[in-house]
Amino acid sequence: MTPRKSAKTTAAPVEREHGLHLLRSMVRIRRFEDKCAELYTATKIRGFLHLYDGEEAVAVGVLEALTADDAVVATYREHGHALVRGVAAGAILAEMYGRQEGCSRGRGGSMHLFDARTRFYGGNAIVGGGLPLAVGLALADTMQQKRRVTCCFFGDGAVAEGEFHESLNLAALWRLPVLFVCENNLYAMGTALRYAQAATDLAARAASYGMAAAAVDGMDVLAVEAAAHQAAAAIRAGEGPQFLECRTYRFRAHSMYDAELYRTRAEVEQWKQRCPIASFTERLRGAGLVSDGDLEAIEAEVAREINEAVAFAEAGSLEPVEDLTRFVYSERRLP
Amino acid sequence: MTPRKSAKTTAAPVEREHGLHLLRSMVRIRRFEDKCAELYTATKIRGFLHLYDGEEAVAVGVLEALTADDAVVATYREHGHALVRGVAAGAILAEMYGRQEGCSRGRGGSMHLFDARTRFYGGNAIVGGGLPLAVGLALADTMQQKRRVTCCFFGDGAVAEGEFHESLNLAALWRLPVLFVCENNLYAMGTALRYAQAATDLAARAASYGMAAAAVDGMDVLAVEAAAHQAAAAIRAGEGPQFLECRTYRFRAHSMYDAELYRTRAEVEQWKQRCPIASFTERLRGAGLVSDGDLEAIEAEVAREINEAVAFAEAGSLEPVEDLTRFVYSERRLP
Amino acid sequence: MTTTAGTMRKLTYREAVREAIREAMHKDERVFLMGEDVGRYGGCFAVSKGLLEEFGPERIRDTPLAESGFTGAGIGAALGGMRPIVEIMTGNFSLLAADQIINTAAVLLHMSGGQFNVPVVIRLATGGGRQVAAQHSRSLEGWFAHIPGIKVLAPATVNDARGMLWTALEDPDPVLIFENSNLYNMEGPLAVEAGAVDIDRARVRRDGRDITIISYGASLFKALEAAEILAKDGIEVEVVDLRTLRPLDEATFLASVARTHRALVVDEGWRSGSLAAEISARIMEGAFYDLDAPVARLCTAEVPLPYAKHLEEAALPQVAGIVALVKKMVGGHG
Amino acid sequence: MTTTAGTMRKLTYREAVREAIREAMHKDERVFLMGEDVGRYGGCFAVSKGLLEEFGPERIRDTPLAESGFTGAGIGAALGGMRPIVEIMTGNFSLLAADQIINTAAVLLHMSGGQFNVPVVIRLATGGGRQVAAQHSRSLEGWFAHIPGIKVLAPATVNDARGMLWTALEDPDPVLIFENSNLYNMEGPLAVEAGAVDIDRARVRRDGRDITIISYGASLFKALEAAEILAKDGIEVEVVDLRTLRPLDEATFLASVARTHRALVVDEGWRSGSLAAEISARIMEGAFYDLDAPVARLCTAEVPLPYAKHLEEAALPQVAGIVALVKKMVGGHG
Ligand SMILES: Cc1ncc(C[n+]2csc(CCOP(=O)(O)OP(=O)(O)O)c2C)c(N)n1
Ligand SMILES: Cc1ncc(C[n+]2csc(CCOP(=O)(O)OP(=O)(O)O)c2C)c(N)n1
Ligand SMILES: [Mg+2]
Ligand SMILES: [Mg+2]
Repeated sequence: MTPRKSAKTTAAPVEREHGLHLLRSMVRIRRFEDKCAELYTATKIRGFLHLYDGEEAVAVGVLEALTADDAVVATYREHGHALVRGVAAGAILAEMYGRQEGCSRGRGGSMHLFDARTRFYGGNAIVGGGLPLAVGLALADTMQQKRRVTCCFFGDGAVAEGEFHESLNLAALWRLPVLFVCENNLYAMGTALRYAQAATDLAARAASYGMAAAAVDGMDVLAVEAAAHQAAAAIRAGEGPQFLECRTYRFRAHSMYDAELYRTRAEVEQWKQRCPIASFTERLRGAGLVSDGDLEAIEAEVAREINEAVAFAEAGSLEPVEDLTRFVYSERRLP
Repeated sequence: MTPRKSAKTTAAPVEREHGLHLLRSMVRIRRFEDKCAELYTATKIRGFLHLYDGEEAVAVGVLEALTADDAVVATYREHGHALVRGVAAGAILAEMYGRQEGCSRGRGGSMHLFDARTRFYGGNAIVGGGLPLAVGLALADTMQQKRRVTCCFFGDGAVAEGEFHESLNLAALWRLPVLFVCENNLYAMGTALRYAQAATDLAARAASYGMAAAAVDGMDVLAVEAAAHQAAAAIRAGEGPQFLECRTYRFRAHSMYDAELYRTRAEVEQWKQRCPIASFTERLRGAGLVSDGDLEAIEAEVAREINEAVAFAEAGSLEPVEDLTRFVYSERRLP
Repeated sequence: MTTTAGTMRKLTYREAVREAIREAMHKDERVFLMGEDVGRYGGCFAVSKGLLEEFGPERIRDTPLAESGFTGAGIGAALGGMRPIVEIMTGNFSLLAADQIINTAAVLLHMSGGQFNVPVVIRLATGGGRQVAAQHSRSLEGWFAHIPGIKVLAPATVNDARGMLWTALEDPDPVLIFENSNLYNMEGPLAVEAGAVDIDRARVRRDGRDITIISYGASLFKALEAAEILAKDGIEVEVVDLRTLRPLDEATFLASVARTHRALVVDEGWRSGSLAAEISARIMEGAFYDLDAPVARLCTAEVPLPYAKHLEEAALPQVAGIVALVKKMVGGHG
Repeated sequence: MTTTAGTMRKLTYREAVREAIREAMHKDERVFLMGEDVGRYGGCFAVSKGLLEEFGPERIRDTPLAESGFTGAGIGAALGGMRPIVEIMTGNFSLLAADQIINTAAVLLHMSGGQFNVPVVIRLATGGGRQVAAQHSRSLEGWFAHIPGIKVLAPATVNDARGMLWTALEDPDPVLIFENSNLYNMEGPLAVEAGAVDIDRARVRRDGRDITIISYGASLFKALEAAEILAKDGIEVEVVDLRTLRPLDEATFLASVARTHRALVVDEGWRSGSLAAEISARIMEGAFYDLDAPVARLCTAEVPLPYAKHLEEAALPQVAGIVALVKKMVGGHG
């Protein structure tokens, strides 16, 4: 099986409402991440913090293809995914504040956002660790004859892990409804893909397991969305797992500790020229679909959402210390 | 990179001496394994015992391509490899008797044959566990500018393990001198390859890592030998790791506990028609290269070797119980 | 399986586990068994023999050799509403799945602030004594018992082999069940009406007044055998079967030690960092002033298990060693 | 790094480890460093920063994310005549390499009847307290100390961070070095002439007569701080730094307990099955009749470490908790 090569960039115009929706989603992520960086510097957020700037088109485009019934498994760089999936910004921020109003009660922090309502299964900080989990969720769906998709995000770095291999084989062997989304931002911390993989065409590698695989421009939200829709449709049609490599770039450091010794400023600047938000804005503008007023409205709306989220987090409360050992084991029996 | 497909069966005649040598090697393995089975029934050998009947052409053909300086990493089904590599039959059998004259002092048993003199690094009973080790041995050679080959044997079952994936990628990425030999006997215990792998062309899978890979008829000792020579030559020429899939079959049960519920007698019988020893004998005979006298001489020689091995094992002694906790840590400092 | 008088019947530990699986699969369609060679091969210890024919390959699911992958898939399937029984052939291979067990199963409930519990059951064969050498002979149950978020069971009797599995399946959290492979052929009585059993409490398997032996799994029977022998010398040994290694039911063994004033822990783990150390420490903390002598441990010698029979036997706790140690302990400060 | 008077200079724990690596690489061309982001990134805790420039990418070798693969490759390279230092970013990720460490490195010498030793050094960051939550905060050093065939070191001081690595590299067997990540920024004195140190013995870091606190790694400094505070109340605490967790030097702490008659073990592992349990059990066995009171343990609460600062602090052993516990122990039965 050869990979479906770069699903071609849709030149066709997008509906205005949908265009605004996609743009708004990406802006929400960007502004949210900016706020997190600021709050980290202000020591309101602690621990590890991994931001998603530059990669917004991936989460936004892919999650468009899911329904409320589907499941999402993400990594430690998952604020954007949680936001777009429908977890309240306030609950996410409160989590990073360590408040019990946080989406994981303050026990998880930035890397471990969870939300049962939206079937958001974390927030996994073990590289590659989410993949077997996604396989299992999809297995459960198959065995229960539920036609749902489990969407699993992971980085280029995860591809080297044994768990990647075992998971892709299992999913392909059992034809499970998993949408594997590789966020290939060219680096795993400071290790460039060429130092990590003998064969750097990740979609081709995935195809070797006998599953349909495509690579797409991860800086183009419409291209990502189209490819994700196609893949999700194939899964729902019973064609088994699908693999989507989204070629993207992270604009910020790996985490707040990273001195970025491994790449040049020039390289980062070059990629910033391809900012998914700026380029999509231009495209919408070029097609006469958005006005400056629209953009201002989006920014204002997002700013309000984020301000409210900050207020929510600030107003949050701490879980009583007496409850320390809760949630190690369940407090009730199961049905 | 696409796999070099089935290196074609050599129809060219083999030199008489070499033909006899290959035949003798295969017969040594077959008779040795038969003796082990007998001794197991007689409860002289205990624990797990995995025999190699039917697969002799693989070990014999591949090991022809190695020099004394090269290294071998094998599995728990490794009597044949050890024998052909030059570990004394007596030392192997004494090992299974649990005698201190055994090649691992009786501490390893059938699954853990080791021999420093022939650079035989085990005898690993964790499926896939030997692959990272082989990568490391080859890395050491590369860093020390030693032009040696590390030859790593493993089964079709190991291909599903994460360690397979991590090892192949590392070897390809660092262009290490590893000869990966997959003994594809179609089953991992009772699990047929098609129930274990979504994509059952293992050489093709290996090629996806960016290394040269070939599949060869593992029942044809000359074909295996030719392919191994070619692969070893490529490694010595600095072309990086090579992968050889040897398509073979095991005539006996997986181990002495196996009720063989998962395959039919008919299937086994069919494969026995392709016995590597019988077919090679016929070929030599057809080319007028061996006589009945030669065959009798080989059998007599092998019988003598095995009888002596049994006598050696029987005469072996037990390590004193007081030494129980030796070899947990080294007894001397290093140079 | 042979039926004996009244409402008891005799069956092997292996049959008990198989019955427990069968029964669970009949009762609850969410239950399925997954692991290497559980189906077509009939199970590496023949535990699941016949189940493929009864339930089909969807629910008796052979997996590739991919311990992390299929264990993680079991965890995910549990999250997704199923009740998987994952079989890892032996505890030794669980080292390949340690990431999924410890980094995922054990922490999801906590990291999600209580939202996602993981009702997976993982069965593993354990123990030495079969001459299968270092890589196949470890007893890692005590080691896994260090990890918060999982429960660790070690059924010793046929009744527990049958009953604990069902209770484990009803547990909302990940449960590891270590089955000592030396027990599979052991026959024992089971009530025809036998049902689920608790997994919260240790049990006194024999009453005695002179010393308490605390053990579990296959070692339990060595302790009981030693107690028989010692009884002939007038030494009355109380034997406690831990049953559940995490969380530990310390109340039961502390109460026993308070009665006998002496304790010996017999544990197939290596001595340093063994579960036996934890038991000793708990007695130190909870029954120090009851003790007439220091708590002793009889564990596996600190060596990877050798293949040679005489060395392996010397490495593992044995009845004779228990007898000798108890005599010394009771005689020394009687 | 700043030079102070005489033959002492001050440097951080991080610098000490870096110097130890540099020195080893200069002394012995068989030594190399391998792990995720040790090179181009500069090391995830900046330990190896600058070494790539000095030694090049062959010897400061960035690896893909493949813990089992590259740890196994380190083991193989050691077999092949090299002296690899494998860096696993944190102990948590060693769960992905547990198979290679335990099923291979720990048993090869034994299974081969003494033929093949494995001189690999594996460095791992460990410890909680940095609000990085459950999957990044474990202290697994005590847990690994259960495994025969490996040695486990836990350097606490700058001097040990420098000296133990070199000794570990000279050791013929696999050595795991757990570096508590909270220590990397700690400054401490080092003799200009400082060389290798032993890895066989525990050390008394403070003399005292009333009670012995046994600890290691970052907790050692909490113990020492508590001892300072307690001294003001006239309680003289002896503090023992274990340094090497496997094999344990019990002679040193037993001798101390024989003098003080009381002991507290402070250990960042979870309590059940902790190294602290082993220490308690050893004291039970080796100094029972010296004890005036039961040995106590202060460990991490049995919960995956929470992100929220106040909960994480409550979960970990702290100075105030040590002080309170010692006061109770010494006061209670003085
Ligand atoms: C198993 C494991 N090894 C190492 C790490 C440390 N680590 C965290 S993120 C990361 C890089 C991952 O890169 P990639 O998968 O490409 O994701 P990205 O951060 O680029 O989104 C590493 C090495 C980890 N969290 N888990
Ligand atoms: C990691 C691991 N999982 C499971 C086993 C149990 N086991 C031993 S051999 C074997 C089958 C291996 O099949 P394959 O790799 O094809 O080798 P073959 O026996 O056919 O030569 C299994 C499952 C093991 N030894 N190691
Ligand atoms: Mg990346
Ligand atoms: Mg096979």
